[in-house]
Amino acid sequence: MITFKILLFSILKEKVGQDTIELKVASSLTGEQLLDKLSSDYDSIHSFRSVIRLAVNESYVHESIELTNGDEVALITPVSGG
Amino acid sequence: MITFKILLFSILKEKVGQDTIELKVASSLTGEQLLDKLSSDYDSIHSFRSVIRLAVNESYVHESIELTNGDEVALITPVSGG
Amino acid sequence: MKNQSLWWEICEESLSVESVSKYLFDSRAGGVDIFVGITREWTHDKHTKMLSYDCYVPMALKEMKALLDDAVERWPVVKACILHRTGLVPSAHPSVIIGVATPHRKDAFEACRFLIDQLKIRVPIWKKETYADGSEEWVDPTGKHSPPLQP
Amino acid sequence: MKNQSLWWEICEESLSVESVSKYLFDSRAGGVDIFVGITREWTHDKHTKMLSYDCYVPMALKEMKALLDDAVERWPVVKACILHRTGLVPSAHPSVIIGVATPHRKDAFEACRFLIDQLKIRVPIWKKETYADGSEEWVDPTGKHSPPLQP
Repeated sequence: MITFKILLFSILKEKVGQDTIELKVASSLTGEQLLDKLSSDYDSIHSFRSVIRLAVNESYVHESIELTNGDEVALITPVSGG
Repeated sequence: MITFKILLFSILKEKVGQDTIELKVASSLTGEQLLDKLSSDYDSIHSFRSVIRLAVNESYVHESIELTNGDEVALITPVSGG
Repeated sequence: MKNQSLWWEICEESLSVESVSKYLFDSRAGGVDIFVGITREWTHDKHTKMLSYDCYVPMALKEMKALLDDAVERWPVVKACILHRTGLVPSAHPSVIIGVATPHRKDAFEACRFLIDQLKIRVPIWKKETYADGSEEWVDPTGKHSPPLQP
Repeated sequence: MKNQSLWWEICEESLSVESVSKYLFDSRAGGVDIFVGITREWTHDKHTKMLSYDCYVPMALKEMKALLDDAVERWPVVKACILHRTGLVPSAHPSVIIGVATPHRKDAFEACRFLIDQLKIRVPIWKKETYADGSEEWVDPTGKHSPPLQP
């Protein structure tokens, strides 16, 4: 079993209604596969799928990344600080 | 008789040793003629002649200006504020 | 977080330009540029009452530090800082202060501009408008109005 | 001199970034850029102890106002200011503060840069270095290192 903590912010946190998703999967997967899975589970993630950047353990990563057990994954919709 | 007050600043004030020159001339003259006259009277003005900008009554002017009685003339060497 | 030449912080309280300038005024510098983002009340016909910010704090701090390190590599930075406020920011109050001190002014302007432009691309902070009529809206959540994003 | 949108002044006392930001923070603005020129202690191998400024005060004020008016014509300025100190300015202290508030940040940066660049060409203020060894020198009195001058 592999476990991830997925962090949501701003509009995703609001639409999904929670700031964290705990996910357990049977086997290792890539960032892209994770996003595909979340998109099929959550409509609101699906609708932002094309603009989400992935961060793993507090750094931006390509979706091709192989996720490992215990990773903290954040879904970063376009930022608007300042 | 035409009278001018000529203001000096920074290096010219230091070199000439005064901050004002009072000048009386018999007939009207241009800015250029005034600068020529001051250059021949004061070595230190002569040595800065080519970089002096003229201001009359607190505005930059071309040397071709016709000076009139009572004008306040300032000799502006390259500025260095900031 | 603050060291002798860099200061980066996410604050919940109001930001002080005074403390930023105190930090930046250094006898090795000749030019200091300070950018302050404040809550604008009007955008076209929309009347903003306040902004509120959501933030992925630990990553935002890492990204801010990375931006400061980038600036140090590109310009002769004597001191630089990025401070961002979270939570509610009322109209005309600062949400972000970025400051750079360099020996000559050109570099201070360029580095300061670089930092705020990059912050708006890379640092995981999100802004929500609360309008005078009570409605709320996340700013540009699909990035339509932003420069193209790369991971 | 100060009105609702422009503030220009030659001061003999120390300049306060705090009062400048208080003036500039306006709910019609979203971006504020503040440039501060401070006394740099080292220029190559020369050790500056302080700067002193000579100024043709009434004309400097007129020129500052003219620059601010130029900026207002070119950018959507909500508020702008130019404050310059005269007399002695010790190391790391501000000699000039220029600030611009505009709806969006790009304009604030551009207008602020314009104002300080133009100030250094047009405003009749002169800077003298006093070095640590007691010697004194007016800065670039022949304008060799300055951009070309036009009346």
